[in-house]
Amino acid sequence: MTSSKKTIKAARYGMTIDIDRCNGCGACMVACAVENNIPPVPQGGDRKGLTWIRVYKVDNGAQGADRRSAFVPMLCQQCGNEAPCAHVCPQNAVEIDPATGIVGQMPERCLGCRYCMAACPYHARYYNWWDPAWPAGMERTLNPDVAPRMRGVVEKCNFCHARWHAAREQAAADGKPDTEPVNYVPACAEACPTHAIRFVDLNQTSVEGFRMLEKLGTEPKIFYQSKRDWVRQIAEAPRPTANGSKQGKEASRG
Amino acid sequence: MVEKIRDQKLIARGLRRCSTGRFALWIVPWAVLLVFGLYSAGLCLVKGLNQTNMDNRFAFGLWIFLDLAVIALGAGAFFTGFLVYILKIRELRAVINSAVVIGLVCYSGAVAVLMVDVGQPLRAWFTFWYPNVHSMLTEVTFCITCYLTVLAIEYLPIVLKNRRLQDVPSFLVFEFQLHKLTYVLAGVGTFLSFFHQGSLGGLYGVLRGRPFAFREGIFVWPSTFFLFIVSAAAVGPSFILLTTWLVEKISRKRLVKPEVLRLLGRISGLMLAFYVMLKTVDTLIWINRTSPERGFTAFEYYSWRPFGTWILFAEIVVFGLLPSLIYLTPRLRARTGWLAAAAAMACCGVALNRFVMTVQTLALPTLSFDRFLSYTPSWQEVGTFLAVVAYGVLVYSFSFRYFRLFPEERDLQDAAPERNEADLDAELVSAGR
Amino acid sequence: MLPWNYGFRLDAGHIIFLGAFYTVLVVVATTVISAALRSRRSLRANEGSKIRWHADFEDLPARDRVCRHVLTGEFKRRECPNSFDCRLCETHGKWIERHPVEIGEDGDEDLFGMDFPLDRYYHRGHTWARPEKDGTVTIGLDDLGRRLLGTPDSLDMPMPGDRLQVNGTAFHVGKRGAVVRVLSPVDGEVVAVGDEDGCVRVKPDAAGEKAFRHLLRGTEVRPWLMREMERLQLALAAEGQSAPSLADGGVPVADIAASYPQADWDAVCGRMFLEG
Amino acid sequence: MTTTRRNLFKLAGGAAAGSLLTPAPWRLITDTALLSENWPGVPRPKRGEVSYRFGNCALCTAGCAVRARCVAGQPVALAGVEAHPLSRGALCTYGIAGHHLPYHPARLRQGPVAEASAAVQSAIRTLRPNEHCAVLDLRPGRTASWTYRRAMASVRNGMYLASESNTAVDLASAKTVLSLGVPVLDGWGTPGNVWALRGGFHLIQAEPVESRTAVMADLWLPIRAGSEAALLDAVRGGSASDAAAQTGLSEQQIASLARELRENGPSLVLDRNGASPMIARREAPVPEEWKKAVPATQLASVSEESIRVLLIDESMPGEYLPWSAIQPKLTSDCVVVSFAWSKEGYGRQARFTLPAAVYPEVVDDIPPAIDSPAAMFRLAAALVAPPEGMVSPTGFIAGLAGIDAKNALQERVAAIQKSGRGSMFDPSGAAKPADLWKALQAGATWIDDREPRASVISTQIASPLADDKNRSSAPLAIAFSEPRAAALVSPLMSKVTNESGLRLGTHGVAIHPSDARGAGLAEGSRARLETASGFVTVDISVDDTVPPGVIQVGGGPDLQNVCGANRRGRVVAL
Repeated sequence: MTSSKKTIKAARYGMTIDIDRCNGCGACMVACAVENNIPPVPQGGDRKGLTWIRVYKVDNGAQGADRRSAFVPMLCQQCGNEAPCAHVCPQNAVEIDPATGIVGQMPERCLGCRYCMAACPYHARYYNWWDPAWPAGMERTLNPDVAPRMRGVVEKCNFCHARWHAAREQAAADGKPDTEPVNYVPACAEACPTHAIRFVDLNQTSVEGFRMLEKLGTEPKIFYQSKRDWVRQIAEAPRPTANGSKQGKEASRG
Repeated sequence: MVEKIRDQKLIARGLRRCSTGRFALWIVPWAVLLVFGLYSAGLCLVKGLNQTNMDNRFAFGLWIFLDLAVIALGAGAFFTGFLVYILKIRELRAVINSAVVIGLVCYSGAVAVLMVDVGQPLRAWFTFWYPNVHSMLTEVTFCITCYLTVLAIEYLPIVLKNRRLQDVPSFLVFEFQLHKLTYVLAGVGTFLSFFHQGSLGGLYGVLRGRPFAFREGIFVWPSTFFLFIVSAAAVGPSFILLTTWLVEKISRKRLVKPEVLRLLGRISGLMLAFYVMLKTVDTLIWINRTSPERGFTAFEYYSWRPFGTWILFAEIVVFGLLPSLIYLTPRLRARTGWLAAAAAMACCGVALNRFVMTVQTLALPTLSFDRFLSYTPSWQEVGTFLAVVAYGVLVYSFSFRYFRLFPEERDLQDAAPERNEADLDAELVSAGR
Repeated sequence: MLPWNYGFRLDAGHIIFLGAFYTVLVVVATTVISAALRSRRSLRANEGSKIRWHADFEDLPARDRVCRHVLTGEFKRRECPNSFDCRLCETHGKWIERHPVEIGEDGDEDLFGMDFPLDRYYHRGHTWARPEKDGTVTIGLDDLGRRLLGTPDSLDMPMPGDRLQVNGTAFHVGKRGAVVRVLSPVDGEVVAVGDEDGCVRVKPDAAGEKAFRHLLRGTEVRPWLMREMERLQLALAAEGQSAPSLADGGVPVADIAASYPQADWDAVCGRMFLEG
Repeated sequence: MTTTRRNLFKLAGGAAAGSLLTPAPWRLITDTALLSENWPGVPRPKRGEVSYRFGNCALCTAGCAVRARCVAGQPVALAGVEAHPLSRGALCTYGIAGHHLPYHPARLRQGPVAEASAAVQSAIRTLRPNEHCAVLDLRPGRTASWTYRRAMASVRNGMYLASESNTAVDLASAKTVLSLGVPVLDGWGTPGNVWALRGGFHLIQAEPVESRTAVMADLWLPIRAGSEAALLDAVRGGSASDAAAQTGLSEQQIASLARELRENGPSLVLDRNGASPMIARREAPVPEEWKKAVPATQLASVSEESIRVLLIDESMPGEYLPWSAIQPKLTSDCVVVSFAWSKEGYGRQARFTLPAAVYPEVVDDIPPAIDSPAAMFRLAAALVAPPEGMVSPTGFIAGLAGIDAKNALQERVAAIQKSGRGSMFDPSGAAKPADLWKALQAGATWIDDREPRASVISTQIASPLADDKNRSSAPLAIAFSEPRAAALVSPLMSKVTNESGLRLGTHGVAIHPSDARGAGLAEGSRARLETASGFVTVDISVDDTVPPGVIQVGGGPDLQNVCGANRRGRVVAL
């Protein structure tokens, strides 16, 4: 596999997410869980949950009738410039694949120190607080291409890396140059009924849009798009609010 | 039944210790606490960290705070060792043994808690196996494990000096030879401590994604690296001072000459003053440059209750400047009470600083639509925390009872208040003529 | 961590980091190992008792480590650098060349009601050594020592043929739960045991004044003994006992232990026999 | 030399030390890392050869085309079918995880079949003349529905209860759509179709809560809960001032709304119970001999205490009729049998609840969705085998009447083929397959030709609901947040309900912080939701996007059951 990696011309996979097309249905979250064998967590609500992509409901901060909301899918932003998480992992459990630019997480290497979670400004990393457990019989519906993670390790979005492998093998089987896994698309992008999430190779196509917390200099590869000014502003640093009441909303809804 | 057990033979000759029964009475509550703590730690190990109240946002909680604080307090071991063996400040020999025990307790406790804190303790050795040398945590892990070994070796002579063990010639000899080489260990310990105290600070200073903690660096290390070293070195002596004072109060004995405490105080005070200066400069740079550059204005951090600017004030002025002033004012330093108070404040200060670095950093939201979170540890976490405290008290109590932690103790207990050494000599000399 | 591990890169970072790490390991290991080797060596060279004395001497309170010339008032303050082995001490050598100790005429000397004959040398650990005509040396407990221990509960004497070292353990005496090791005043080989009670005949390695230079004699004895009485008082006082003070001319009774039943005799004897 | 023990020790020690210099032991340690990879307790997914099977999602009438990725025959992932003319590759949140339903822990696995049939038969035998044996069909318009009607025709006093199913909405031709709290963009019609047409119409969402549809609508009118009727009157020419007073909108807003509906036509008004205008939709052809079946009866028109036997088919989820509306129609000794997935829904009220096979275990046809003007015929393929002891509702009911309905589907398909009407969509690409039945089983869809001019029926909408007559004094106005009632949802739905709070779960309700405080409730606490037609235990989530005085309820059958007929309710802390 490493050998074939050398033959592949480097891609920089990324996404554009059109917030104006996202109706917050959550199909991406479920599709992701199905694809990546993410178990339902028994308790702990949204703070001990496992969902590699999470749709936040955000609003313009106004009250009453002027309040307008939007849905923002947050997944690993696949930082392009020395990802904070990869930089801090004590045992190289986070590795950036030069062939794809994907920030990969190796659960079988992970110690569960959660330093990477503290380092991630996007809160896109999730910890297995519980033993992975599915209702009886439901293990049969697990995706054989992805190994379920054990308790006590960190996991996160890896652009459905298994699909990347599958697509490349497919391409090879079809006699296409395996340098282009043509039909490679992560589950969330595939599932999005409104096509708000689009998966792109940033080396092939130029995209515009804004990125979350750009000033941190992490160079995310997820580009968000919106025509609404206030939506574009959410990418900036926090809007200070002395009482958490406004934020209290996201407390309950995403 | 307690009377049956006579441990007097184990107690160093000429040291007066309370009866076995009373000692047992002192030990039992701590032992109970320890057992409870071990139970809760066991729960976390067996059932997993879902037992804690940590979550994806509060990936670190009480335990990391405990580790950082405890290791900062334990810094007394390396710093005193450095002063005694490298700078040859002989007065401090009076507390070096005690310092070593404290250090051992702190570090072993911290490592134990870390083992509970990680999700896969059995993979702890991966850090050594596939080290990512750019990670501060790797540095911490390596240094702390090494230094713990060093401390254990430094502790060995103290144990071997126990009266019964000394009867075994090989122990006696080994202790003698090892003691002669302690200065090497002290040197190594200083080197290691320098790095892991620093990298503990670096741990948060490098978090580019967390502008509240992020600091610009010198070479590969952020400024917190150096701040932590200085603060640890400043508080180490204070903690030794505090513990010594406490032990004197609890055991109702004079263990060291007041001069020693004053010396500790002065050293701590100087370091503390230096630290406060550095910290102030660092904070100003952070507020005016580092943080804004990354799109965050500093006052936002303090707009979240309860973390107002008061916390900054408390950290730097109340628990930093104030104790150092007390230390450095001779008139106050002369009073043991003031010394102890200052020491306590200094310790609180470093604890508060570690708290801010860990908990507040994680509580503050980075995404604009994210929210400020609060976190209260579960009883299992608290239990584990208490286990470390109990463990420390127990180890120290036993060491104090059976080993000679304070070499001056016997002299002091002889020099009965009414007749002090000087006029005794005079009398003898005259008698000699 | 090791070249054949996954993800091992030989870049500057690794070299510096792991280099430092391994250096530390090596240093620590070497320290411990060398300590072990050294102790092995000194055990082989049975320096055990010597080291024990050194350790004990280190543990003595500063006041008990003073030079013999401080006792006599010749020096104001001096701590003995040679752990009471004046044979190694130039200062002592020079000093006694200039003013040699005058030895009083033979015969018993009564000091504070205790019997300290002048025909012998006294060790600060309350033993004496008396050169015999046949070149052997008899060593035994001095009077204060005897009174401290009274009639011992246990007594383990060396066997003929055993070697004794200066400041090494000569024999052990047990009294009221306290087992005290009595320091030997001379180097030599035991030839006979107990022809006088509690005494040992030793064939010394060296003869002549130099061999006994480390021992007290003549006029040195009184001030030393005075100091010893003081220390005894202190020790007893530390035990919360009112001791026979020199002021009221009190004389130590034959069996001091018997007259202080409450005192922690272990501590007292330990102190008096210079045991750490 | 002699081998002493010492020498042996030396040898061993030397060997150990020496081996440390070889890679062997270190490699060994490295490999032991693999141990922790397959940690005990972590399930290992079964491998197998991968195949793709096509079918249609039966979770709602949208019946989106599904491509199932199967490993060794077991579906492990569902995806849409891009080329499908109506569903266009879209699958909703519920549909994507549909293949988990058979393994839901709350699923019914056995039931008192014998007792049930005995009881039913005896009841039928002793039917009094004014009493009925009724079938309540939650998803009318299926072949199974025809089977029920046929069966009821041959049972004494047989009756078939169902809501109107042969009406549709012509979204394609609409320019302006006024939706009165209808989740137009969140599962109301066929998601793919609605999104495809979305560019074509101007969507005005009048709804108290900023729902997912409101977020995406061109205009959101935050009206007061329960004032839909007033708004509608106003735009139909009623007085704008009253409407303004009731809805809380300004008169200008109402005026401009009315103008837009008038001028930017054709306009369409949607409401939870219907739409206007609606068009009649031909049904897919059925065999002639079926035609002598009983017609569908509306529950409202049934006289009180006249139903002696009630057989409820909730094996395919649909709109739950509130039990409070059903109960008065039942005789005191009524035998109620429910065919269901779980104890949810009518299971609580029925005397017998019999376990029915769940999607995707049965082959069943899916009636066309409300947004499809043309009839459709497609099958939900059986991707996995149902467990033992499942009862087929059609089998049971046909058995009562002594008619044979095993091959009803084939007969229907034959009739369709005979009619020669319609066109085919075949995911495998064949334009006009020879064997329609095979093609349909393989996931094909038969689409009827549009009638040249479909008759327009204007259904009366925004009708006052049951308890509005006796204005309930309950403090909270009910607003639905989830599109439809699913008795079972995939366990993975916890991602959107518990683990992110994006949607409300089957027992989730959301209220404004002030109301929560008033009722002494906090985020995540359990409470009792009470309406005129009963109560249900719910999980509270506190959300200040819900206006004060409104309770937003999730989509579980229990909630539908309790809230369906009511506009007001109250929450009581448990």
